Amino acid sequence: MKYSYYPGCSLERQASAYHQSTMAVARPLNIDLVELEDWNCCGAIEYIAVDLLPAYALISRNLALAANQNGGGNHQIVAPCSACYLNLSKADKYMSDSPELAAKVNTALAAGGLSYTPGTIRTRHLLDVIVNDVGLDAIKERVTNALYNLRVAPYYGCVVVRPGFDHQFDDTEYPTSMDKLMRVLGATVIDFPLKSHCCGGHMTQISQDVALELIRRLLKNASDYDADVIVTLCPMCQLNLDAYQDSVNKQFGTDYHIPILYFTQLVGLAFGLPATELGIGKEFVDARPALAKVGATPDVTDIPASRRDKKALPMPRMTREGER
Amino acid sequence: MTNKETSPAGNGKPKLAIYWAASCGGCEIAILNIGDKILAVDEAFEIVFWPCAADFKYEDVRNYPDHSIDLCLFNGAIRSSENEEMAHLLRQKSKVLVAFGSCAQEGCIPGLSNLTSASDTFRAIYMDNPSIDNPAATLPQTVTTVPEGELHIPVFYNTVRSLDQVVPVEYVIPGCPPEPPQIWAVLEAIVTGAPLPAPGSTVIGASHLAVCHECPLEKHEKTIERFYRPYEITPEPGLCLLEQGLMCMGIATRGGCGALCPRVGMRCEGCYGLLDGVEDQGANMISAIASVVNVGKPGDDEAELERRIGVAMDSIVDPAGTFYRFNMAHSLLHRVKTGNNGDVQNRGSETA
Amino acid sequence: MSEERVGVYVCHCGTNIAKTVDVQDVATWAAGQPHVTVARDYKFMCSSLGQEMVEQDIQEQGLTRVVVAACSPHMHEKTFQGACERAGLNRFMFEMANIRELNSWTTKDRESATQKAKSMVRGAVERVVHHRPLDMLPVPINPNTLIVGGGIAGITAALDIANAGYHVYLVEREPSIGGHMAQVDKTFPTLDCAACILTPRMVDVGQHPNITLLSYSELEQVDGHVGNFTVRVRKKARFVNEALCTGCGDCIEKCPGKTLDEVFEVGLGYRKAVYKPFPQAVPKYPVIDTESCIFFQRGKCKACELVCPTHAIDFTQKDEYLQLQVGNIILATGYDLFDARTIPQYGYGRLANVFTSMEFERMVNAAGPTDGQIVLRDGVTPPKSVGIIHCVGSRDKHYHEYCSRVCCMYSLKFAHLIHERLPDTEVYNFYIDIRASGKRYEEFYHRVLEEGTHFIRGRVAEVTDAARMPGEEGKLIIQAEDTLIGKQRRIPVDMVILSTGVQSRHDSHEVAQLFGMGCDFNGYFIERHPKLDPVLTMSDGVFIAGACQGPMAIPETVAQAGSAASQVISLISQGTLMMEPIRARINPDKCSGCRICNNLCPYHAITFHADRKVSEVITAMCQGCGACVSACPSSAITGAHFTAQQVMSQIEGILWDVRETIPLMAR
Amino acid sequence: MTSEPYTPVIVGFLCNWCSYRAADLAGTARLTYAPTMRPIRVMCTARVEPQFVIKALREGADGVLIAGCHPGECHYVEGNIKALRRYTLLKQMLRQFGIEEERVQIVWAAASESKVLADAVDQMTLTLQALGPLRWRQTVLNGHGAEQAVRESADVRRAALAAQEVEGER
Repeated sequence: MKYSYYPGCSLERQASAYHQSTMAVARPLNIDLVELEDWNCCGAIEYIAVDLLPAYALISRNLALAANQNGGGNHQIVAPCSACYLNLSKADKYMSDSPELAAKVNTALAAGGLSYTPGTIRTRHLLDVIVNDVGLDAIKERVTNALYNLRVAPYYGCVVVRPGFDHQFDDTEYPTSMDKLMRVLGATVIDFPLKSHCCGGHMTQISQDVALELIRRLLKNASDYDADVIVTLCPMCQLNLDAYQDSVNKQFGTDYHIPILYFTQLVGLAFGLPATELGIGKEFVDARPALAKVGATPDVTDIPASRRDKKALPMPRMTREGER
Repeated sequence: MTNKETSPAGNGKPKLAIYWAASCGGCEIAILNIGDKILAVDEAFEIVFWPCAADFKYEDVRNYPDHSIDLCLFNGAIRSSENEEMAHLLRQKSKVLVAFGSCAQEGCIPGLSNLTSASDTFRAIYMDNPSIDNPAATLPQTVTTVPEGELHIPVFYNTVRSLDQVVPVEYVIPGCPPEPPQIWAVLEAIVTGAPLPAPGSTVIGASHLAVCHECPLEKHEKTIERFYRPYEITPEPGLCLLEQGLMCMGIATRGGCGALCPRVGMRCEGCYGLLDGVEDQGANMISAIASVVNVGKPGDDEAELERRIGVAMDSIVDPAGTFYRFNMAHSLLHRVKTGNNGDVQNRGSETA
Repeated sequence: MSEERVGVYVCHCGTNIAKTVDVQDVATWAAGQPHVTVARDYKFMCSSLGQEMVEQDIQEQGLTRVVVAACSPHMHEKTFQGACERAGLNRFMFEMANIRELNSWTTKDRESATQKAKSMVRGAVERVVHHRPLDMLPVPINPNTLIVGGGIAGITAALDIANAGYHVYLVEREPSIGGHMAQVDKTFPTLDCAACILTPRMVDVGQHPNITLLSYSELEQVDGHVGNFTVRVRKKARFVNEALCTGCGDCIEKCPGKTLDEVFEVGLGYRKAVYKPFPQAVPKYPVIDTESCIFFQRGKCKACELVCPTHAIDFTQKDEYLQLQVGNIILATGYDLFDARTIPQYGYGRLANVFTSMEFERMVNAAGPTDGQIVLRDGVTPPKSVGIIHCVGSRDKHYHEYCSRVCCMYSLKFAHLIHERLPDTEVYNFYIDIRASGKRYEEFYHRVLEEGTHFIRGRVAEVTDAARMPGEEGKLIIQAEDTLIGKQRRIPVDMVILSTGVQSRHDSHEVAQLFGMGCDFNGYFIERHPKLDPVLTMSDGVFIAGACQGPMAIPETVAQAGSAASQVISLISQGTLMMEPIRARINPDKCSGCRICNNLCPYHAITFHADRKVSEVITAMCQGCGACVSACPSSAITGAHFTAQQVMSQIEGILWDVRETIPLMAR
Repeated sequence: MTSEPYTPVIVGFLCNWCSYRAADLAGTARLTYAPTMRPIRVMCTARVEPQFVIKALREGADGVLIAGCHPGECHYVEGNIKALRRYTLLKQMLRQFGIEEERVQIVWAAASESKVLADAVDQMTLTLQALGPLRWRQTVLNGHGAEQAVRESADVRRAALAAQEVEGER
């Protein structure tokens, strides 16, 4: 499977661990990620707030490049960063809906000798590609080092499942793709209630108190559920939860030490890849104590009895996976 | 069959004329294909005009008294001023004028040129043709001045018409070409004086039911997902070709041929033309075919529905050329709309 | 020129038409058109004077066809058909040109409107000369009726028809009749005990000599047409011989197989492998569920057979197929409840103390799994606070855009019942609007308000157990925007009740297909007219009652069932039915047997005669849509009153001014 | 074709159950729309034979509008879907006859959607005004007589020679 790969600015810098681990797992997963030549910043969140047209032109340049460079590929571009994924999808969608916008953007692109027909390139998030294109069965076959007993809080953040338009790959309010992926790796997945809540985003720069409160809620909830690790798929989420954990502890007098890892890092570990190849060790909150559990045999003592109490009312049966 | 005294040769036999206008000559061969019986025809009729087989001139016909020809079998469409002139002349001279074969009946293959214009046709024949070297761009001219005076050749019309669009005809014998046994049946009826149906573009020598009625292939309820061109599949023997996705025109085509084509696994192309009570063979085909293309359900999203139906219908290549292969000149629309310069407008990809 | 004598009548409709259309000009012009013998304009054609004018002209001028240019045929076609008939002219020798709704009311351009009126009149004239006299079709009515669905709608309709003296077959999918109403505890706003008012009627059905009750049975096939349907019913094997069973219940008591009851108790309680859904079930015979029966699963047990005093247990019983002949059918198939798992952020199935409204309904029911105790999932703790979330799955473009109409009222009922049983418990209702529009509904709302229920107006974002503040620990937190104060609120509660909406039956499309009817986008059966014919469908002889037509509460359901019953009784008492003759007919002399038309009929009215190699339309089943008529490649099918000749002539007529009438001399 | 303004003529086939009622409602609600549509009532769009559409175009209509119930809401279950299938194939064929796509349209208008129907008529009227008249008999069947064919063949020759000259100059 060959895709255009759009790493985005974060993966060049603070999220290099994400890039490193993505590349490391791509090989065993048989995903051929061809980095887009001469890509530029997606404009992140700010630029769209300043002026829409330049923002869309900036984003669409990448789509135009992808359309040119995707020979032999499947006309899909993969972004591991949630913001990049949202921006690329959004620009394409809005241009499809508004020929007027598409014409204006194309006027701008023409200055660089480029053009883009909306709908040509489909933007995919890395998680979507791994879970739905590679498939859980294929992943399961590759697991050599199951993550038994590791309690994982799957954290999606607010952006990745909320473009809310075409090709949406998971439920907007209660996504489960990463839950399923982690379960396949052998991890114990907690039903993380705040899985699609906000990490504070750039509020750390604008109004730190607001951001720290949002981060605190996430850490507290994960801690309430005894999570060993929060696993994420977004550089911004990782940064906020990881780098500001110390500030949260100071501000609220708490003592959280929950490592924040990228899902690709855990996939890599389960595949038996060495931690260094996966960029583990670059995080602020040390992941080593939590990861010490990896490689253990499954703990069977904790399986609940079929009925705890004779008087208790039965829980509703959930639809099996695959249904609805 | 009276007026013997005014007939050209006056030997007492009814007079027979056979003429070809815009046609391929297949109809003449079909007449000869009645075999030994051709001698009976010669026995029964006096042939007074048959350019293909006997040496008569137009001038001879002009000199015959009006209504002196008892039976005229006219094959070929009206493509040029010469065809039209002969149609009027033979009408004037004949008691019974028969549109013989598909070209005279409904335009047939020459009629397909109604999907283009005379100028495009000229361009294709005399200029844009790999086997043509015509640096002076010489085209047929209706009038050419030479020292001896003016030379005239017939005008090539923009639109092909059927015979009955030019002059009234008594009877029509359909087919491309008509099947020899039926030609004989008609001639025999005329020779023996058997009663013929009331004249007025009346079809004789064919069935009043569609080809399906004569077709031995097994038929079921029809649900078709897509269509195939004949080279794409080998049809299952014994089963209705249409059900297998071959665009068999038998459902909307007059029978009488004995379903010769479907019997051997070849789809009916529609040469016997439309049935009584049908105004437009192609329109009926569209309606019937589209009805059984089993794509799209009431629950589908509207845009998706349109898309899926569009895809299914796209597997029908060249609908106009398929559904009007023989009937174009007799169809309701009759011809393509062309721009002021004679160019065909808005054709879409399939004819480009 | 034809010998037809057409009378054209142009109506002024007061000034409704005359203001925009020069009616006198139209009439004068019409008089000079082909076929037209007389043309007049008149103030009100539909008045008795106008009608008499038509009748008089038919008789005195020998008119053979009539065209009235006036309003919509949906308004007055029948009126003028009547006038023609009174004057001795077949009612189908008439055509209407709708120059009011489709012309004068849609433009102010007098010149164009007049031209358009002329076109429409000319089209009608050209058409009407090709009309043929048609006779209404008499169809005899079989007096037996089939009712599908044994909820309150089916029960009501069955009793009404049976009491009128006609026989009813009542088919119910579940082992007992009663439907959703049997599951409910109290009914709003009167707080009548549902079982108290329903069970006597169920008993009546079970005992009525005119009702054949076929419970635990499903419809397999429907053939035929109004007056004469043949229905195939599969009576599923009960493994209990109804002739021998006394309904004593010994078998149920002794059965060791216990399983979750996901139907009647909606998963909140258990039942045995041999069971009755509830004690008052009608019929009283139990059913063995093979999936949970130890004998069927493991090959030994037969405890029930051992204890049965009348030897009614029969493990060898097979499904039975019955063929019923009926004249009319009432569909009362009811509704499904919205599946609360569809909205994961509300936590149903994930968070123990989130309940659906039907679970709560069973819980408060004294005959339910908790004997009427309101408790948390642990089965013992009464909640100190309860949040009731309205519009779950309703009024939401992600799920159902429509209002389910019953949730507001049952949610108010829940609030009341909680106050009644647990006076110290706080109740919060999260609503969008309170829709209390029925009789005494608003008063009930006020009563609940006064009882101290908190009402928070706003859609709930999520239900979570993620505590943010100390007071939230161990609770379910309902996060919602309170739109009245414009603030986000987090309300910690012990128990959440999701007021799930109503949706169409999961198999409603297949059922509709079976009867040749349509379903709307939401899967509800389409009524013939939403206002004037709410219980009729496009299939003659098939009626609908209750929530299969759309969400509705018990009183409306009962009213609809009564209405459907009276429609059926009225048809039966007529004995025969006169049907519009707009039907298709295949001319066997032109049919080539190509079979193109065979599966086009949505009513399966076309049969193929393999011996003669021709297809035939069963006239009584045909509804006259014309799909087959259009499709016939041989033009062997005629659609009465909509023949190709009639429509083609009308096309020529309405295009009279843009047609070139010179003979075609194409070159 | 012609630049002078003209009033298009549209033949409208309206199904009895949805679109005819929508048209009735448009009148009752006094919605104003172009008086260009001449209506023909059919029981269902499935009764609209392709030959009706072709007939209307041949007899002088500039456009044909087929209006029916929304897919899934047909009173005869799926008559409108049959109509859509026929319409789709018909349009493919009409394109080959040089008839612009916009001249034959299908619209779904439920009994309550009077505005949808009125808008469709207005929109189609504007489109047809831009396209110019069709008037098949005058412009197509009688428009290219023998003399014109002769003139056109001369045009072809002139154009070919001119092209050769251009070629020669290079």
